[in-house]
Amino acid sequence: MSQMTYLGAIGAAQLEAMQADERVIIFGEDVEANVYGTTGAGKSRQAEGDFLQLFGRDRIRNTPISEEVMVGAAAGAAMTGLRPIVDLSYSSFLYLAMDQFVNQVAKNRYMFGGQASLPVVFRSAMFYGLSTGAHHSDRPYPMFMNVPGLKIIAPATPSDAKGLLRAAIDSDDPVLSFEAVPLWGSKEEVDDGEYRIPLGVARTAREGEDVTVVAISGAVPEALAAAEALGDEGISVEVIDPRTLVPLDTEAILRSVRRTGRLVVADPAHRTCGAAAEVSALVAELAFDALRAPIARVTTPDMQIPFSPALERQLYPTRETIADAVRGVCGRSREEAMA
Amino acid sequence: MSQMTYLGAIGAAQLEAMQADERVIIFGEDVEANVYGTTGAGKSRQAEGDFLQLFGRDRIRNTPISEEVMVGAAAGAAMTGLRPIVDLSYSSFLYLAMDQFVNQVAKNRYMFGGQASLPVVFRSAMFYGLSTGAHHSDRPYPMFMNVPGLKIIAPATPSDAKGLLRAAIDSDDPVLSFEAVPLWGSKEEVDDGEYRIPLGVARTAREGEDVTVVAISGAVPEALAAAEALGDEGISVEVIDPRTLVPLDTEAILRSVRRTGRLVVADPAHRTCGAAAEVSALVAELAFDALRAPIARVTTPDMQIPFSPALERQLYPTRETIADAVRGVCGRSREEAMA
Amino acid sequence: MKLTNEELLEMQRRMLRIRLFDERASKMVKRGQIPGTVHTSVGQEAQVVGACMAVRADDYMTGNHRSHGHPIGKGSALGPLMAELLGKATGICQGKGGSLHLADFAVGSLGESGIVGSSIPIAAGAALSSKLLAQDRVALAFFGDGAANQGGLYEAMNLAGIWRLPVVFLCENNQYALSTPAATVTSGRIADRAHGFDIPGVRVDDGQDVLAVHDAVREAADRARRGEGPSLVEVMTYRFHEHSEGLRLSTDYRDAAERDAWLARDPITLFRERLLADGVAAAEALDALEAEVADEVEAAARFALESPLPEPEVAFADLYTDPSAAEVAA
Amino acid sequence: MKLTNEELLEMQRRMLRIRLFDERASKMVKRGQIPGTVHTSVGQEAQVVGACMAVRADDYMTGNHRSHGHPIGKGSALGPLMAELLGKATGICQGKGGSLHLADFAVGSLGESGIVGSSIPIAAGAALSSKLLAQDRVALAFFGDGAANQGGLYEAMNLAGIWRLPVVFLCENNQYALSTPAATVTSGRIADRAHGFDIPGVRVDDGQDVLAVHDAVREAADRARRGEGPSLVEVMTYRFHEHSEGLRLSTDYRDAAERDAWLARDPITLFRERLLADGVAAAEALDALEAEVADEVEAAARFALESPLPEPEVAFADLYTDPSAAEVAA
Ligand SMILES: Cc1ncc(C[n+]2csc(CCOP(=O)(O)OP(=O)(O)O)c2C)c(N)n1
Ligand SMILES: Cc1ncc(C[n+]2csc(CCOP(=O)(O)OP(=O)(O)O)c2C)c(N)n1
Ligand SMILES: [Mg+2]
Ligand SMILES: [Mg+2]
Repeated sequence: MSQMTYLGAIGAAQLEAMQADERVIIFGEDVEANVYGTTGAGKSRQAEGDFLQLFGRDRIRNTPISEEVMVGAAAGAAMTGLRPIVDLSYSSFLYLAMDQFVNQVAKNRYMFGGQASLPVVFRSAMFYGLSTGAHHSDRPYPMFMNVPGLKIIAPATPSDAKGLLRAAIDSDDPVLSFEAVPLWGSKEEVDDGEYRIPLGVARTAREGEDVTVVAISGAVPEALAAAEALGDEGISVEVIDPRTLVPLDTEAILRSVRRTGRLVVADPAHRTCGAAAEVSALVAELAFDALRAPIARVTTPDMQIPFSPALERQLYPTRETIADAVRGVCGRSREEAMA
Repeated sequence: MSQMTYLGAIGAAQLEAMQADERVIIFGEDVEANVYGTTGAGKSRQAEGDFLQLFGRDRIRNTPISEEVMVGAAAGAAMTGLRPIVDLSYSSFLYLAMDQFVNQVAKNRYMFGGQASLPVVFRSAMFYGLSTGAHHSDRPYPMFMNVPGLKIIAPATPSDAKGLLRAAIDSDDPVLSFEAVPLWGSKEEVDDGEYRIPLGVARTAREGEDVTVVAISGAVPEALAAAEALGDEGISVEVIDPRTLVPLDTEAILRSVRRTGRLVVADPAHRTCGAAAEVSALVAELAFDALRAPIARVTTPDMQIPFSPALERQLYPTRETIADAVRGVCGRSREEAMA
Repeated sequence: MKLTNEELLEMQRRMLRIRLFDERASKMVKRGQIPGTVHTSVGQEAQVVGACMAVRADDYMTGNHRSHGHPIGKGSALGPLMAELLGKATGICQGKGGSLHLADFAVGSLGESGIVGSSIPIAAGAALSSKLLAQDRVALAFFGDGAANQGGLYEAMNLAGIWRLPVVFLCENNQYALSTPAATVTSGRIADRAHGFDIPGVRVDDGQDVLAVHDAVREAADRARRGEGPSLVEVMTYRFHEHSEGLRLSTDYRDAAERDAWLARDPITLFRERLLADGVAAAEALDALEAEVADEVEAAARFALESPLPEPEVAFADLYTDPSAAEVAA
Repeated sequence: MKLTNEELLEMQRRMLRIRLFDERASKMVKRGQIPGTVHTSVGQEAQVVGACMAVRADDYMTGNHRSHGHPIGKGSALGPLMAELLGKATGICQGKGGSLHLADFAVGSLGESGIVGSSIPIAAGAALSSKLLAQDRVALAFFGDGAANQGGLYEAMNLAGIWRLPVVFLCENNQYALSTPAATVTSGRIADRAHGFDIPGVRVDDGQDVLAVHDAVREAADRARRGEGPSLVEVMTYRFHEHSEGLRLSTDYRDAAERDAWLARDPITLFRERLLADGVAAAEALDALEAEVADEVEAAARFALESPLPEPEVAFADLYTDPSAAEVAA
C-alpha cells in the first residue's frame, strides 16, 4: 500500500496494463508530453511513469485534434487485435465523436452478430467547478448511459480509480471512463499490486440506517461530508457509490433503500434524463413498497455552465444541498435540525 | 378542417411558415426532390406542396451529406437573421452533429450572455419498427433532453404535428422535432388555418380515474389502445401525451397522478436515462404522497435494434405491454383481468 | 499488372455473383421476402471487384449501405449473406445486421455501415493494428461520392497520412447521392482532395473497366504494404438501379441520355467481350461460368428462404462479450 | 493595396491593444485575479490585425480559444472584454462566457469557441445569411493549425464552395497545437487542402508582417464579396507565450533556436520600424500611441477590477429567449 492521488492511480492502472500486455496502446492529443499528468506519477521525462520513455512512440501516440477519427480508429483497432486506451482529455470533447461512439463503438458487436469484440477504453476528465466555462465543463455520462453497448465507469476514490480502470482495460467490451477533475488531488492508501474492481459492483461508502444517498463521482465526498454532519443531527446516512454506471449495481441500491426507506440521489450531471433520474426510476419501480418519503434528486440544474465563479459555484451538488435534501426526505427542516 | 396525415401536417406547417416569413428556409439532404415527402402533400413537382417550385433554390437547398456543417451553419444563420429549418432525415444521423448541437446550438445564447438568439428547427424522423437495422432506428431524444438550451417536440397526432411544428418555427430558441415514422400515415381532421400549439403544454389524450399513462410519441396510440382494452376490464386509464419533452409540462403530469395515484410511462426510447426515467423521477419526487403503487416504465430495453422483424418486433412498447404494466400497478395479473 | 487467366475468370465470377445476387435480392424485395430495403451494386461490379481483387484475402475492408458487393467481391459465401438480408438465423450476422450491416470477418470484412462515411475511421484503425501487430495487411475503405463530403474522411486521410497507415480510401463515384447529383454538392474533384494531405489521389475515369480499377487499387495497396502510407482512389461509375429497391421518386434527377450511355457500358458484358477477345476463355466456358454462378445464387436464395427465423431471445445476446453485463441491460 | 496613414496607424494601435491587453491579462492570471486561464495572442498580433482590418467593421467573425485578439482586432471596446475575463457583471457576456467564449455582436464577433474547430461551421452559416439577406457581409473564420485537422473544416469549405458563400477561412498556423508540433500531426500543407475543394488556398509565409496578412485576406474578402466564394488563407506565425498562461510543461517541445529566431521578429516592433522608415509617423507620435493604448488597457483593467460580480441569479437567465421555458429548466 502507498499513498496515491486519484490522478496517480489513473496513471498506475495504465502503467500496469501497458506492462502486462503489449497490445495496450495509448493515444490522444498531447499524450507524449503527458500534458494532463494522467499517464504518470510525474511530468518529468526522467521519472518513472513517463510513458513515452518506457513504451516508445509506437505505443504512446500523439494524435491530431480529430476526435472523430480518434474514436473510430480506436474501434477499428480494437476489432482487429489492439487494446487501445484513448485519452480524450476533456469530457466536453466527446460530442465530436458521438457518431463513432453510438453508431460504431456501441453497435458493431451487436449488429455483426457477435463477430466483433471491442476491447477499448475511452478516458475523459470532467473539469467542472473550475471556471473553464460552458465549453469545458460538461459531465455528459447520462447521454452515454442511454446508449446500449457501452460500459461506463465513474470512480470517486484513488483505489477505485486504479481498480476500475484496470478492469476496464481488461474488459473485452468498450468502456468509457469519466474522471472527475475536482477529485484529481484526493489521496488515500492504495494497493500497489495489481487488482481489479469488477464493473457493476457498487461500494457502500458509509453505512447508515435512516436514508440512502446514492452519490456519483464528485458528489461522493460531498455526500460523505453531508452524512458526517447529519450524523451529529441524529440522522444516520448510508452512502452508496455505484462506481460503475453501466452496468449499474441495481441490487445494491435496492437493498439499501429497502432497509432505509428513503433515497436521495446526488449527481453532478444535468438534471433532466440524468443518472439521478435513472436511479430514482429504478427505486420507484422496484422498491416502492419500502419507500417512506419522496425521492430527492440533487443535481446540477438544467443550465449551461457559466464562467464566473460567482455564478458557477452554486450549481453543483454540495454537502449543504445534499444535507438539505436528506433533511427534506427525513421530514425535517434545516431549522429543526439546527435547533 | 380537413383530413390530414401526420406527414401531411408536417408539410402543411412548413408551407405556412415559409409563406408567412421569407427568412424561413429549408435545407437538408435531398430536400429538393422531397425524398421523404415531408415538405409537401404530394411528391409530384406539379402538385401544390412542391416546395422547390413554390420557393425556389434559394430557400429550398439540397446539402451535401455533411451533418456537422449543416447543423453548425444553421446555428450561424439563425444567429444572423435567417430562420432555418434543417431536415436531418433519420434521427440516427444527429450524432454526427452532436458537437454543434451541444456546444454551439444549445450554449451560444447562454455563453454570450444573451447576445445571440437561435431561431432554428432541426427535424428528424424516427424510423423504428421498420427493419431498418441498428443504424437507422434510433430514438435519441433522451440524450438531447439532458442538454439545457434545446427545446424538444415529439408530436403524436397530425393536429399536434402541425401546431407544434409551427410554434417551433416561430420560436426564437432552437427546437428539435422528433417525428415518429410509424405515425406518418395516421390521419385525423386538422384545422386548415394557421394555429400554434404552445410548447410545454401537455395534452390529455384520454381521461380516466384509476391510473395515469404518460405516453410519448409512437407510444401514444398504443397507450390509447391499451386504455380502451383496459376499460372493458374496468380499469379507467388517463393518457397524457406531453407532446413537448423540453420544456416538459410537469404540472399536467403531477395533476393527473395526484388524482389517479398510479403511473405508467410508455416511451419508445431506450430505458436507461430515458424520457420515462425523467417522468418517473419527477413524480417520485413531487407527487410521492399521492402514489399508491410502484411507477412502471414500458420502454425499449437497453439493446441495440436488430434487423430481423422476428427480433425487432418485441422490443418497443405495445398496447399489450402497456396494458400489462397498467394491470401490474393496479395490482392485477393478466390472468385475473382475463377471468 | 499481369493477371493469370484464373484470376481474370475469378474477376468475372465475382462480378457475376454480385450482379445475380443483387438482382435476386431486388426480386425478393418486390415479393416482400426481404424486410426493409436493399441497395444494389448493379452497374458498379467492376469498381467493386477490381478493388477487392487488388487486395489480399486477409486484407481488411469496410463498406457502406451499398453493401452486398463488397463482401461478395472479397470472397464471402453467398448463403449467409442472403440469409442475413432475409433476417434469418443463419444470416452472417444472425439476422441482427440486415442488408445495411453485413460483415464477414472471415474474409476481412469488418462491416458495412448504414451511416454514410462512418466506417472510414474504422478502416484507419484496422490499418493501425496491421502496422503495430506487423500483420502486413491493408485496409480498403469503400465509400460513395456523397460520403466524400463527410468530415471524418479528411480526419482519416490526415491520420493515415502522418502515421503512414496502410489504407486505400476507395471512393465509388456513381455521380449521385440518392437524388443529389455529386456535381451540385461537391466542390472540386474528389481525387484531388488527397493532394492537400500529401497523399496520392488518382481517379479511374472508366470504372466500368475492372482491370483499370484493379490496377489503380493494386498500386495503392502495394504502396501501402511497402509502408509508404495511404492513397485515395476515386472510381467513376454509375448505378443501374434506383438508389434503393422499391424507392420511387417522381423527380427525374438523372438525365435519360446520360443513363442510356452508362447502361450501354455494362461492366460484365464489357469484360466478357474482353475475355473472349483476349482468348482467356471461350464463349462456352463463360456461359458455363454464368450458369454456375446462377446456380450458386439460386442455392443461396433457397438456403435463405428455407432457413428459420432467429429465436426472439437472440435479440438479447451479443450486446456485450460479458454475459453478466448483458443480463443487467435486459 | 494602398492603405491610408490613418489605417496604418490604426493597425499598429490594434496590435498594441492586443499585446498590452494580453500581457495585462497574463499578469492578472498570475495574481489570481482571473479565474481559470487565458490564451494570449502575443506574437501573433500581425496575423490577427492584418486579417481583421482587411474586412469591414460589419463583417462577421468567429474565433477560437486564443480569443482576445480577434474581438480586439475587430474593434471591440476593451473594458467589457477585460471584465469578462474576470467574470464580472459588466463583462461583454455578463461573466457567463469568460476568456474562452468572448463574443461582441456589435463588431460582428459571433463568438470565440473553446471547442477546437467548432465555430467554423457557424461562420459558414453567417455567410449564408449575408448572401440570402443581401447583407453584403463576409464571414472571417479564425482557427489554428491544430483545428485544421478537424473534419468540420472540410465540410465547411465544401459547403461554402458549392454555395459560393462569402467566407474567409483563416488558419493561424503558429506551428504548434499545445505541445504538439504541427509537422508531426499534419499531413501536407494546410493551404493546399483548399485546392481539392476548388477554393483558393494561399499561405502567408511571413505572418509577422501585418501588411502581408492584410493583403492576402483583403484579396480573399474582396473575392468573397464579389460573390466568387470562399478562400483559405494560412498564416505562418508563432506564439511568444506558453499555450496558456500558467501552464508549465516539463517537455521542451519548442526548440530554443527556433523560438529565438521568431521572438526576434516581433510584429509590433517590425511594423513600428516600417512606419518610421516610410515616414508614416514620427517616433514621438508612435510613442504617444503606445502610451495611449497603455492607458486604455489600464483603464480597462481598472474597470474590470472595480466592476461587481454578477448576482447569482444571473446564472439562471438567458438560456432561452422565452422566460417561461427557462423557469421550467431552473
Ligand atoms: C450520415 C448519413 N446521412 C444521410 C444518410 C442517408 N443516405 C443514405 S445513402 C445516401 C446517399 C449516399 O450517397 P453516396 O455516398 O454517393 O453512395 P451511393 O448511394 O451513391 O452509393 C444518403 C443521403 C445516411 N445513411 N447517413
Ligand atoms: C475539440 C477539442 N479538442 C481538444 C481541445 C484541447 N485544446 C485546446 S487548445 C488546443 C490546441 C489548439 O491548437 P491550435 O488549433 O493550433 O491553436 P493554438 O492554440 O496553437 O492557437 C487543444 C488540443 C479542445 N479545446 N477542443
Ligand atoms: Mg453516390
Ligand atoms: Mg497552433
